[in-house]
Amino acid sequence: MSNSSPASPAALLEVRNIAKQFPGVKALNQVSLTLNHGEVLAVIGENGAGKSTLMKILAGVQTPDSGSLIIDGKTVSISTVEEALDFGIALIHQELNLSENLDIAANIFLGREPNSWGIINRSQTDIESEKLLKRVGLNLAPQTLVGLLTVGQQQMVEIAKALSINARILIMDEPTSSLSLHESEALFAVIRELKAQGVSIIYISHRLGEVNELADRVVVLRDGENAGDLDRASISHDQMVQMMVGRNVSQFFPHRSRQTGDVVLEVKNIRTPANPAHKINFSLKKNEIVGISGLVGAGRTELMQVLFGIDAPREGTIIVNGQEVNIHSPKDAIRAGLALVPEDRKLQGLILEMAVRENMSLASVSRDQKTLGIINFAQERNLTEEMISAMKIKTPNDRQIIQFLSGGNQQKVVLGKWLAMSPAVLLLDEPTRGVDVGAKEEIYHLMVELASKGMAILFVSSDLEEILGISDRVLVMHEGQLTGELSRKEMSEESIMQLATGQIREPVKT
Amino acid sequence: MKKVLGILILLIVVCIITAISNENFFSAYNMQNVIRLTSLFGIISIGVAFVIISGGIDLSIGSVICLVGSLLPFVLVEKGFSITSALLLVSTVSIAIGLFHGLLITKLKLQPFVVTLCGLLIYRGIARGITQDETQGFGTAYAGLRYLAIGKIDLPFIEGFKLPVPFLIMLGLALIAAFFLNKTIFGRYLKAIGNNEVAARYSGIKTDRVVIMAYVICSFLAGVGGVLFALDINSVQPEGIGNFYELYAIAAAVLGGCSIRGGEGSILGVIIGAALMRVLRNSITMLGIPSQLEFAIIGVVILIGVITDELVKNYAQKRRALQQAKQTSG
Amino acid sequence: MKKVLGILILLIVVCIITAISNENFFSAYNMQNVIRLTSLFGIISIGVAFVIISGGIDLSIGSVICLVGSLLPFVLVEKGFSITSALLLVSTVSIAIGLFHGLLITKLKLQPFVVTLCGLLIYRGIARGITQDETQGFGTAYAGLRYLAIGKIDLPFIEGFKLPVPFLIMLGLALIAAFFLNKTIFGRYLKAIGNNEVAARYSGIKTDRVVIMAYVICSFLAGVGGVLFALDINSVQPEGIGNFYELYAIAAAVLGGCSIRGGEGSILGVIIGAALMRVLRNSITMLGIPSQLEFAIIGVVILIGVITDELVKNYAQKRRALQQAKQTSG
Amino acid sequence: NQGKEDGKKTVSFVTNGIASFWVIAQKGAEKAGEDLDVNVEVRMPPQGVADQKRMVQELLAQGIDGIAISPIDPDNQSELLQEVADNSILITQDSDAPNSPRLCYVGMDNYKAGRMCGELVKEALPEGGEVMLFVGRLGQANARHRRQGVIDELMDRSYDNTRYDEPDKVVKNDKYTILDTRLDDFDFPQAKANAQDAIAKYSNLKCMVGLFAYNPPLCLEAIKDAGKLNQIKVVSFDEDEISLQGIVDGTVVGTVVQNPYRYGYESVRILNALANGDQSVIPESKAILIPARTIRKDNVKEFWAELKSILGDSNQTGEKLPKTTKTNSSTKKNTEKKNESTEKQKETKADE
Ligand SMILES: Nc1ncnc2c1ncn2[C@@H]1O[C@H](COP(=O)(O)OP(=O)(O)OP(=O)(O)O)[C@@H](O)[C@H]1O
Ligand SMILES: Nc1ncnc2c1ncn2[C@@H]1O[C@H](COP(=O)(O)OP(=O)(O)OP(=O)(O)O)[C@@H](O)[C@H]1O
Ligand SMILES: O[C@@H]1[C@@H](O)[C@H](O)OC[C@H]1O
Ligand SMILES: [Mg+2]
Ligand SMILES: [Mg+2]
Repeated sequence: MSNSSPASPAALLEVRNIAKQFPGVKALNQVSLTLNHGEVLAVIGENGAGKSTLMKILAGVQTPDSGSLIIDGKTVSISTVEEALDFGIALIHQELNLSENLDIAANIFLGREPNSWGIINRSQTDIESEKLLKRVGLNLAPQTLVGLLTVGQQQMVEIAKALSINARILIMDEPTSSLSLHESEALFAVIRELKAQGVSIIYISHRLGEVNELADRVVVLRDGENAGDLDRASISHDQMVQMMVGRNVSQFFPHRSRQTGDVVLEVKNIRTPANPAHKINFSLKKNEIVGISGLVGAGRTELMQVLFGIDAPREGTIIVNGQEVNIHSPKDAIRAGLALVPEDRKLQGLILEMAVRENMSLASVSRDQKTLGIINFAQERNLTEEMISAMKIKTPNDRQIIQFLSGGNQQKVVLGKWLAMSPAVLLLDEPTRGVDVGAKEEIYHLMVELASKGMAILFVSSDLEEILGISDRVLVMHEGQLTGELSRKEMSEESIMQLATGQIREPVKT
Repeated sequence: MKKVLGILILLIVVCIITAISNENFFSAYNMQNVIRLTSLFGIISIGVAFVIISGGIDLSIGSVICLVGSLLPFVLVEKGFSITSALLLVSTVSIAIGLFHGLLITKLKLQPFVVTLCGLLIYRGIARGITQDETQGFGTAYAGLRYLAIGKIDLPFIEGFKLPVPFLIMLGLALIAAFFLNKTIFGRYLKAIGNNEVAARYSGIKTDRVVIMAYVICSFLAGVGGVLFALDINSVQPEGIGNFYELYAIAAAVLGGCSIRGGEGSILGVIIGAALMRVLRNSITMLGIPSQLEFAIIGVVILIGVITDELVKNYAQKRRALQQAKQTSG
Repeated sequence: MKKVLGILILLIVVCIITAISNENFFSAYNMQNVIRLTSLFGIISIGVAFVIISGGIDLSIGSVICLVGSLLPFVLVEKGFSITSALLLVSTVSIAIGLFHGLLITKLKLQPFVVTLCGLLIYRGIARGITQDETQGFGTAYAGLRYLAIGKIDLPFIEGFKLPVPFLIMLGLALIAAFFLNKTIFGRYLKAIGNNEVAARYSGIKTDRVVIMAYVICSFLAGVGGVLFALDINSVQPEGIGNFYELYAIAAAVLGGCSIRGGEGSILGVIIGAALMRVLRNSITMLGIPSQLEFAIIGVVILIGVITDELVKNYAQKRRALQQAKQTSG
Repeated sequence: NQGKEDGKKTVSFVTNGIASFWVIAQKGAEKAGEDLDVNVEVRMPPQGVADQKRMVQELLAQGIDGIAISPIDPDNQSELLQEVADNSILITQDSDAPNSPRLCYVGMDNYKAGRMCGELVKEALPEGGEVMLFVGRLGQANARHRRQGVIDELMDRSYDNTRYDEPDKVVKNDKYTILDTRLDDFDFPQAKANAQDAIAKYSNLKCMVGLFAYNPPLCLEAIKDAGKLNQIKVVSFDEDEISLQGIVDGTVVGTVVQNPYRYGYESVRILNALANGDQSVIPESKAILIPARTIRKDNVKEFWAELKSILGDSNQTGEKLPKTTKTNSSTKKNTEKKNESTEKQKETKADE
């Protein structure tokens, strides 16, 4: 059972035997943890382990079914966000939660506007926002509309907002999932500064490297239950994985060199609408896994979207298997043999209200149709069952509504949808974002397997570990420009960061 | 099926209550009338269901009914068109309207609400302009054509009761619609788009085409409705006919389980929804309730319907999730 | 301001065209009439703007106008209420309606479209039931009260032209509304909720309260509109009054820059939108265009308005994005 | 129906819409029901023809013993009327359907009433001038006939109720100019706005004619508002209180009134008799004409008092009421299709 830490006198917050039942899911079962003054406590666990749910309970967004919260030795109840704020608890949610129609200052102070009789004191919010933005290293005016910011910048606004609360307990739920190394570093600096000021931080991440770097202590959750704690001294990658998954994950990055084949994809002088100043050139071969690295907003997603026909290129040609193709829509891209697993799974990848089967067949259903657009239901069922067993997708059956699956399994369905089309080129945009270690490992193995069977894989990732782990070659982008290309031998954290920060380098002939 | 159950029960309850207090309710004559009107409203509701499932809305169908319903007798009687060319003309007009809506909504990214609100104003205006507000009708001619709306067919076994022809038309259209919605790629795409248009586009679906198609179907069925309404009443007042019918059709679709958020809906449910609306109005007369209160009662019943539906849905979801949890953990 | 510019230009263009073809357009008398009606429609459009900004919709306001507009003369004349208690009663009724909508939408999570559609049916039904469909009026009495709707105030410098009292009422309400929307926490919350309700909730905003408040404001202003319409025309037919006014109000709000998606809108824009709708109807008479075509023309103008708006917005967005790109890279 | 069991007949009175006009008719119908011990169901279709058809069919489904209807579009509603005749007893009221199998018509001739209205305009503007017409809908047969009557009278045309002047054309002769007919779809604020717009547009406007009951009061409001009470005359239709007050005050020239109370009363009386097998109630002409009357300043007080007594307490006035009009003479006049306005005027006065 749970090994709740003994109540220490230094404890700022104690969570005791919290349980939370969602319709159908026991999200939290008797979970306990302790948070001391001025410490960084990492909470880790696989997708669906209950991390976010626990944090939402602390922040007053959700109420627990049972259990107690103790702050400064006193049992308290937190049932609204306001009450949580009163106790000095602030949460940066896993998903972005900003009003895009309001400016940065309005978002930072949303819900806590300095006011007299309900009239907002605008100048005060502007002045304070400016200070906060400087602190997180965001060089923008407080009057800028949030809708105009990149995802990374928006995430930094969220962090500024959390800072503005002057919280005693600051909870960050996967804050770096949309940040690149550069921004992440800025965030880490802020965290250390806060810690020095005595603020306690709960930090959630699937990037175990970060955890290793930051955490004073680690609490591990598995299937909604405590799976153990680690103190500073015993934190190690393997130990964390072992506790999270309940087994050893061997050969985490399964890179194997493969014989590469002919050129499948050639991109010539492409200019994307978001970054029309730069022309992009590169090529991709059969059996090859190529990573694209870069800082947030470097234009990687934009490039993928142009390749896949979501956005129209300003100019340039795309050549697949030696033939120039005209790509004006995803349909054209698919016809040319391309497939894209998009960056935002929920928004772009899945029809959340539909079943696994229907999601799985969404791309192939028109190819497999009987006459006159009638769906071939037998074929659809077969396909789905094949994919479920081949990719070890955890689902009760293929009629399950996909939103009830865990993130990793959802991602596998999106992958399966495209594998059903047997594409020549597989484009993956942040394929493991928000995916837990276990599922990550399976996705890596799958990528390697597909590559060895002849597929060409181009994948964007902000996780340097995985870029280094499985790519045969890496392309690096900076502000819409392809700044360089590194072979397996040349790639290292330093060499990638150099290019990612804009130091151009001659492409290496392979 | 489960979703349809609630509304079906409501329909049956209303029928029984009415029948108890007035035996004439189940008379062949009254049933024929109720069925005929249910069929007409059912047809336009099916159309609007397609648009609602796609995640849109169509406020213009009452005006499309008006335009088509006025044009048909106008070109037949006043302009001497042949029946074929008249029908061809009104079909073209209604399809063109749907196309127009679809293009504005997909290509120019205008809001469906706004586009079809303008449509609501425009098409009736055009009809009134063309006809100079004169009531249009077929007089005593065109009996053959009018059979489509007022004809009745003897049933072999049931004494006295004859099946109104519009019911057969509605049945045919409903079967086709249900087939399209559930068995074809188009239907699958439509639901996918209604739930998440972006994800549908990222899956290679030409979402614009599908959405346009939904609006075309909707306007076309409104046109069919317009033709049948005109043939049925034989007297089309351009400034009056079809007013608020869009709202009745939407209400029928919503009662029948279509979510205004898109992605969900069943044709059977929509038909039952339309039937409920018609039976209610009939019942109010049959029960001797003053006609002033008619709409108040209909409104209250719809509201009760959606509230119970919401409550039941919540409950069902909780139960389903519980079962699922057992399955996954087991 | 920029958003309002397009519609303002359109308004001016329509005015100029009409004035050129008919000099009487700018006569004091005609302007007074146009201003009075703009004020009445402006008031109800402000209300609906609040709901639209919150991300909702209110289809019931025409029926609220009907209910309040029928009740006021009914209780005054038939039931002998005092003016104070009559006004108190109708205010309570309209506020209660808004509360009812808000509660169903926030607590039961029903769709605003559906809830207010039912409201549309119900309130008119109630009005008709209470009045037994008899036309209600104040006869020749209540001149003081009626001054609110038909009174005019001399302006010191402008010869001949008198300012209609409803304009002052509208102006007062618009200033308050604009103040609330732009300077207060409530307005800020309303916009935040309209854009992203979850984010607002996670920021500790009691979103339900704000949304309920929006519906209360909307119904209350519809009630104010109902009172003024009744006082203005002095003859309220429950079956007819206010039909489709919800659509005119929504159209005015949309023309004035409110996005049906929520989160956006300006009170000034809404007033200009309402003015455009009224001027258009006035112009149609002034230009001698037949009544029949009235709505067609209004529909076409709204459509052109939103299409140009969309095109201009797209263009502006592209430019802005480009500039932004330059800024960040620079 | 409960009525059936105790041998009581049930008859229905179906209108063409909802208006205070019809509320008066309803009172008459209900009074007759009381007097004659027959159940009366009054039905007012709010939404035109389709609604009317539905209501009639529902009545038939209930096994109604007789229906008195104001057909909205008689030419095209022949089937519905046939259906009623086949399954029940059919009479028409307010608006006739001469080619239908109706047994009898209770009401007046709207075209003729229109011409009477036109005469009032002539009285108001002996020198001629610009005239505007206002009405709710032109789709309704009675509105069209009324309008045409006014126009034909002013244009001194022959008596022909099949004529139709397109509404978007100015009709004029050397004396009178009928500028326009504005429609409001029963939207009262718009009806008032229409009147105001007309005043604003035509500075030489001399006379406004309101053809539906609510139009004249709203015209009057607009004129008062514009301060043009002396310049623009109002000619009215029907007996709205404000119109009557206007006649008393001299702001309204006069009004052409029908007698909706009697439409109601007579309809029920005839239906009841027919349902009980008494055919004698039907005159040879198959029409019980309750002719329109012209109300001017000289007879308005008397008329108003009469109206009030009807509406106020129908029990007492029930006896007084049937100032039975001998309809035969006027029917003949009617069939002669002659335009003898002065004669008709005398005739209506004789009715009083
Ligand atoms: N609002 C909700 N309704 C129903 N189920 C929910 C809800 N929120 C979370 N769950 C379920 O509760 C479980 C725990 O989810 P939670 O989001 O806390 O996991 P997590 O550890 O944060 O995972 P991740 O690493 O993917 O963010 C999951 O099975 C999830 O599907
Ligand atoms: N549709 C678009 N319209 C305008 N600008 C865009 C669009 N999409 C992206 N951009 C901008 O283009 C730049 C590149 O963004 P992109 O999302 O491609 O970067 P990325 O490298 O994938 O980073 P991330 O980690 O945020 O996904 C950013 O400045 C972004 O704001
Ligand atoms: O037919 C009626 C007509 O006679 C009266 O003048 O106004 C109302 C109409 O419904
Ligand atoms: Mg989480
Ligand atoms: Mg990206």
